[in-house]
Amino acid sequence: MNAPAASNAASATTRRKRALGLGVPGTLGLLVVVAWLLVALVAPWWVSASAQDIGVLPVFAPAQAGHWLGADYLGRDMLARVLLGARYTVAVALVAALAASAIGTCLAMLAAVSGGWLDAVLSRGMDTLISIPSKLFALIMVAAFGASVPLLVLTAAVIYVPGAYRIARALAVNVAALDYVVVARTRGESRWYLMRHEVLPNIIAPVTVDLGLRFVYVVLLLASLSFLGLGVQPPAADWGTLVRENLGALWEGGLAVVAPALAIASLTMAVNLVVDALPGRDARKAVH
Amino acid sequence: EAAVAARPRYGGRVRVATATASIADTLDPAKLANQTDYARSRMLYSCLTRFDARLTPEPALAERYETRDAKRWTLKLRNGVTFHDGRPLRAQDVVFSLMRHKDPATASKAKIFADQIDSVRASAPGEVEVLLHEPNADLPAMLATFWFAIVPDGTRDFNRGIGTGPFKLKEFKRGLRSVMVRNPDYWRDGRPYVDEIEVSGLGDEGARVNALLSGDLDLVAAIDPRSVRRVEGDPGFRVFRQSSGQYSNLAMRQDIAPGRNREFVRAVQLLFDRKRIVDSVALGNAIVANDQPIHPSNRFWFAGLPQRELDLDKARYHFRRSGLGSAPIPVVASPAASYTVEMTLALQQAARAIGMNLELRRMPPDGYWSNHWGKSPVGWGNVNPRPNADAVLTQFFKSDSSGNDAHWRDPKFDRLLLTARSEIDEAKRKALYADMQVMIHEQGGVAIPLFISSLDAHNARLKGLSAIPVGGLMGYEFAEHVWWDA
Amino acid sequence: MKSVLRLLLQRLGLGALSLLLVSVVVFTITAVLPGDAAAELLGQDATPETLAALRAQLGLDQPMALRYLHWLGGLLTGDPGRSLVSDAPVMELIGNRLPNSLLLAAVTAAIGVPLALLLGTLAAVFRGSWFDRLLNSGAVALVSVPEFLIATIAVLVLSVKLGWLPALSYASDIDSFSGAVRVFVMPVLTLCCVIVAQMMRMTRAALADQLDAPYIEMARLKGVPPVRLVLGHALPNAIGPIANAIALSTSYLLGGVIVIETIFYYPGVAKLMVDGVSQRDIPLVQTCTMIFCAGYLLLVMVADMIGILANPRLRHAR
Amino acid sequence: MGARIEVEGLRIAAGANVLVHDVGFIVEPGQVLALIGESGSGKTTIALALMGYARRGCRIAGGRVRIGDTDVLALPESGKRALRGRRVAYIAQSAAASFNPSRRIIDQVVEPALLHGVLARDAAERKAIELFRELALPNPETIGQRYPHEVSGGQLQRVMAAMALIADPDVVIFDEPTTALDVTTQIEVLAAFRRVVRERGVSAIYVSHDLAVVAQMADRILVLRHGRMRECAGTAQVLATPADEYTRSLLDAARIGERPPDVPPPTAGKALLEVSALSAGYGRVRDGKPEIPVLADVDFKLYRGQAIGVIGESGSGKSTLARCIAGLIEPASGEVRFDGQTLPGTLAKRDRETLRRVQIVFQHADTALNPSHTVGRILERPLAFFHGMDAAARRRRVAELLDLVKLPSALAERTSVGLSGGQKQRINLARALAAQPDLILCDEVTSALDPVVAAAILDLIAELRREVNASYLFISHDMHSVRAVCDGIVVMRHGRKLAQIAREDYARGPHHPYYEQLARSVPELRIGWLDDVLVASGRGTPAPTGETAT
Ligand SMILES: Nc1ncnc2c1ncn2[C@@H]1O[C@H](COP(=O)(O)OP(=O)(O)OP(=O)(O)O)[C@@H](O)[C@H]1O
Ligand SMILES: Nc1ncnc2c1ncn2[C@@H]1O[C@H](COP(=O)(O)OP(=O)(O)OP(=O)(O)O)[C@@H](O)[C@H]1O
Ligand SMILES: [Mg+2]
Ligand SMILES: [Mg+2]
Repeated sequence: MNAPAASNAASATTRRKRALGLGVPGTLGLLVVVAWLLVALVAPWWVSASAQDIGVLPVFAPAQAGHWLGADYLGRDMLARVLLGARYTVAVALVAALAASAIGTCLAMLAAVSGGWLDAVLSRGMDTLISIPSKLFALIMVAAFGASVPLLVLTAAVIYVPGAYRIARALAVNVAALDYVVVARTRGESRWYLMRHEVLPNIIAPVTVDLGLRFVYVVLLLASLSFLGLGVQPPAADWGTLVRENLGALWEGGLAVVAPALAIASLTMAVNLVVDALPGRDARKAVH
Repeated sequence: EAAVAARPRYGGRVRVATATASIADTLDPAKLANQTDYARSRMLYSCLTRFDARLTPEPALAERYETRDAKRWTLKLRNGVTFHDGRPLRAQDVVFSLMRHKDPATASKAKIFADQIDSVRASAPGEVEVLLHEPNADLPAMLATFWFAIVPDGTRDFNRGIGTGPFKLKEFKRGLRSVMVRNPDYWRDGRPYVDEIEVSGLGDEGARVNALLSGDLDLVAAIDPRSVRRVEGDPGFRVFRQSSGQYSNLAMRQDIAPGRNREFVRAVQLLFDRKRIVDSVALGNAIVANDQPIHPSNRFWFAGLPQRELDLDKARYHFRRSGLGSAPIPVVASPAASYTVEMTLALQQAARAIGMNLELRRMPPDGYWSNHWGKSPVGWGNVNPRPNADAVLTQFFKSDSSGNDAHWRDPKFDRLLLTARSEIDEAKRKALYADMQVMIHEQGGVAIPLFISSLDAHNARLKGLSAIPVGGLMGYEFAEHVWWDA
Repeated sequence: MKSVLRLLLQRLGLGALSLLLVSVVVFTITAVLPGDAAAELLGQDATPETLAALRAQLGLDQPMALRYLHWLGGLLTGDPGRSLVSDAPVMELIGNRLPNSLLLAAVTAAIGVPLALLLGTLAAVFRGSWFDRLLNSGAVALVSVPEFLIATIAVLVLSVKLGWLPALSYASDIDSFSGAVRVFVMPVLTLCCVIVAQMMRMTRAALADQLDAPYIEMARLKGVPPVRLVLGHALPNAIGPIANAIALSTSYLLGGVIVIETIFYYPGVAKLMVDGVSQRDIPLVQTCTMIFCAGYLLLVMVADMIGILANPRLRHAR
Repeated sequence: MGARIEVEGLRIAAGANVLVHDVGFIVEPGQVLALIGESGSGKTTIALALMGYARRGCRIAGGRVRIGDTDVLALPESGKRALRGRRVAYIAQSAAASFNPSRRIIDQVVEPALLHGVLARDAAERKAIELFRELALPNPETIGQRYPHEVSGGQLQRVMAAMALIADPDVVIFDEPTTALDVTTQIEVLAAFRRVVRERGVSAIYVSHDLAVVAQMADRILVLRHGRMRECAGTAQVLATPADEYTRSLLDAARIGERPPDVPPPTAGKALLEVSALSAGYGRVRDGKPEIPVLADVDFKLYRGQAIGVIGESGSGKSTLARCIAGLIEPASGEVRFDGQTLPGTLAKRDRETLRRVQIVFQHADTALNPSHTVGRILERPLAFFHGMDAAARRRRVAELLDLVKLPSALAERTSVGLSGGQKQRINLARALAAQPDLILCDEVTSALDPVVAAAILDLIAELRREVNASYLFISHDMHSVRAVCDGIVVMRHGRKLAQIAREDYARGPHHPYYEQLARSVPELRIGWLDDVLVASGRGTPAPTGETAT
């Protein structure tokens, strides 16, 4: 076999791998995420408004025909609650986590690539932001703008930007000092190019891992934010809130608390499986 | 059995958890703000009078009290009472303790009541004379409330908790816990029974119940109805239930839309499925109320008022007449006011059936009272049990009261209130209070769906608890009544 | 070394600036939030007259800037003033609880950080294996359970059902070693569940990235055994992001443990501050925030320094 | 003592392609086998296989490797670890990529000795310093305290050699160990290597493109092409009577000697590049002086279409000079003028056109390539950036560029990670060419190339000068290539320009003594040359024990 033919074959296999994408665990994760997204999308049309009427079942009723997840602390159908809750958890948390990671990572790369005063200003700004107690921040957001879902997304995102920034910056400064970035600089490339094409591909693996975790945090944060009156208004409830408000079911068999907790776990694990399996992961290697 | 139970045993230590604790915890009677404060004040201080199980005032530090016109009162102080620091109780202490509430600088929570007082003076050794601006037959009841606890004359630093109460302060950590030890010189013979009481403020209901069940606590306040089955499922523990005058009310402001519209108010009142709410929200730990604030156990309760029930047809009729369309009407509720979020959900559900579009706005518990209560056009409030009809009516329905969250102004009501207050004839008073209850029921702009029972849980061996319905934990007075069974 | 010292001083200066910035922001937020300490104190019983009197008493009638400067001046001289809602000095309120918070954070960090590093390192070394998968999904599963649920389950099982541990972790019970162990087990367990995942996953990711580098290949060709390969060679190059993840997680242990403090009745500062926010007790909130912020800045500064020390190119760069 | 190396039917594959086909050879203790052959032919791959190691994506598909009595491929991981660094030591081709960037040099050098329990820490450090001295490193006592990025390419390469030799291995694999060394230093280093082989009876594999060096070092030569053995015989035989046609072409290419000057020297006029009184260095600048001064008072001129060679001692500041001109290091004093304009000291102040017109090819080929980009993407970027080409045009041009540097166009789809040393080097050059610059700063662009490919690259350079009037600053250690392509030579030492020699004077002389010394030190393609040089310099014949180089 001569060399060119050989490398052709090699690239063909990498292409095939890329098309397949994620491997078994990743695909599984993707399926779960897509399934929940679908639920989030169709649930409001599918589940009737009266499905969550209170007092329909005994409080914390066990699973039964027609009410497969039993009842919650007000005797509402738990299945309907979980399905309707998907919308807030999946959409809000996903968007907020993505936004937090995207903004944090972009700013981090900007800081790493620019260095100097911009780095200092951004870093100190982020330190300030992260030091504001999140409760205080949430309260001022409600007070200033009232409660709405977009605001909820914004708040959750802003709360997690500094964390994402810190991690990404720590990764990016190491890469930004490498020779191949210097080469791009000698070409006079814009900062955007340096960030997007030279730095990002070489930090993306840890950054996405961070994204996966940040998603988990946002899901959990939503519960406490909605307790503070931000965003989702009852009867609508995100999964974290479902867990919180049904905590009393824990000793009675606990379906009402276990079901939303499992829903959260299934989604977050699925997201992390996808994140771990993102293509190109093993082909990218940082070289010093 | 009753004979055995009636003979309390001495000794032991009781660990109690109340539901609130914050750095605002205070021992200053003028500032008491929450259950934990109340409970502590009942241990450390005594008032001139006290409540019995039916909220009738009876003598305490004041041995006797008399009046002819309900305006000028003479109170004879009990002899031989000493403060925790050994000083004897004198008339001057009473003058100081009552008059300080009138000074705005004290920022007393009881100022609105204290303002009825014109002057207090030591008329003779061991005797004080209270002169009111207007007659008030309920003065003894007022003096039994927490804020009018008696402290030594001139006290500035309240952190030592010097009073004449059944317990002395041993440790006080704001927001965490306090420890009290038995006061051997307590003026009530033979009391208290236990040697030491430790009060903690534990905000998390689940944590309170768990700590009780694991044996780390002996008595916990304010448990959730959903925990009742759990506590009662264990033979070692009991639930202590008191039906009291606590209620949450939906205030529909009378001065602005949509509450200005009588038809709307009536429609809303007819939309409450009260029995169902009692069952599914309070799990039976409440009684149905009738859109007026007087609890059935009160001697002035008007039994003749027909009970308002869920009536969708009538509600639809009134809602149509109100002319309000399907535009969303925000209803402000908060975890700060018990059951209000849940009750709004129930209301919302019923409203849907008549095409009324209620939109729940859940607000954060903190800042609720100052930011939302009484400010939103339609919003919930919550009223703790008051010792007498006059108190609750004055504070929450009188035209000029800042607690009048429905902003309902009716000069006739105000007149009735004053007349009733000064009326000494019990029957006449009763009639006056009945009129007022009808007025509120018909025009008050509030919906009061239910009276909430207080639920405390305790170790089965802890005895001596019985109802004093001004609040949970025996009107917060449990400390001098409880004792350990063998 | 000199340049490192200069960097350090520079960072300390900037840190002080950040603190100042944070204090202004927090003050402004707390001050413009609807409701003030007087209104919160009086609650339902407020009348305009008592409100005004209380405001005057608390100094809330003074202009905002003046109050801020007053507080700042006090802070600089070591006295952040008195709490508005309780008449105790802020220092006393905090002083009672800060040691507890620090102790809990220290114990948790002492257990959680090494555990996370160990697990993350193992996962990186055996990456792609079943062990790695198990560890990863385990960590994610654990972290996705809300901490109040973990805490409650722990109490239900360990205290209520088995009776092994006290349900409440009141810190003054720590008089003996065994007593301390009993008090700390559940809070530390719960907190570890919360913080280990982030550190572990970041450790794994950062290490895995490095383990593909050519210098690791060379180290292998020197016969470096796996453990040393990871600890001695890959770790120094991955330590920047890992240290940052650790700093973020540990800083959470100071101010973010409100759930733990409420459920286990642990007397720390997190609850103090949350109460302060609810009560609009500006001096208290401010001072707590300053403490958390200083702690956070210290941690991230250490993390950054570690990053810089570990990467010689950054030391002289720019 | 040395160990016998026995390789049989070695096959190494990457996925479906076979990189090395049935290679077999034997090296007796004390013998040196040279691996020569085309760049990318599998030399490094074989060398690694001797330690039972295959790079990621590759696997040893068959065959046997024995070192002494040990069957290397059959060893468990722990056995391989015990072998590596202790019995078999490896000097990697890319020193830059092989050092841990975050650890001090000394720690990395003594590590094999400590790891295998050969020496205690301080003994190991003493030995390391000894080796540094032997390998002619400057400041042997303190250089170990630096970090890898703080030393020059050639210095790092020697440090790597010290690291390999520290544990007294039985077998040493030299993978291009002197490519970054100037010829005088190379002599010291080769002498040191030779001593190790002769005195300790070490068996060695010596991978190199420099046939003249191979002639000095090797007992036998194995010629590789496309992963197959073309020929394996004694050195004398291969050099004198090569059996294989490819071997002959290699030898022919290596004997370019004096290439005829293919470009008429450009006429004088306005200089394209004018460096005057340039001083620069590393670290903070204080009072116009950097903390670590490197360059002092360098000046020279370069006219359009000209190529100026820069030669000089390893560590003398050649790369620093190039970096200064490229705008990566701000000069402490002095001036760089380009096309009549003063070049600003930092990149940020230079305009895009200037940046395009001056391109630098980094000495360390592998760290200069982004590991997550494909070769195609790397080469397309300057095309899009400077010339705004559309995708199709770019793809066509990339194929042309790869062809120019003698690489198969299929490489465009691979990332730089799996490429051989020489392949990476050529991609760096191709990237610079893509910008169509007026001036290319070539920092060792042929050091990793076999003579045939190197000749092709030199032809390419000449052609571009002819056709587009490109100019070059040509930094190299290879005197032959410098003399072949350059119109003038700048000789540097200790950061100063010692002399500048014009093309017409190459043959004339005598020049600066250091230049003469360099010229004398260029290895000749004959066996025994090194011995002669050593004897001439009074360092005697091989084998006297206990002697150290000075
Ligand atoms: N992981 C891989 N996948 C595919 N091909 C690879 C991989 N690693 C190396 N190769 C190819 O194997 C061939 C041999 O590489 P090797 O590094 O052994 O060459 P070399 O003879 O040392 O060349 P040079 O003299 O340029 O260093 C090259 O063509 C290279 O592209
Ligand atoms: N970042 C740095 N910090 C400090 N000193 C450095 C740094 N880079 C290089 N040096 C030192 O500067 C001197 C010149 O280095 P330079 O890389 O220019 O040498 P060179 O002539 O290119 O050598 P070689 O031929 O070995 O590549 C060397 O002594 C080197 O040790
Ligand atoms: Mg090679
Ligand atoms: Mg160099």
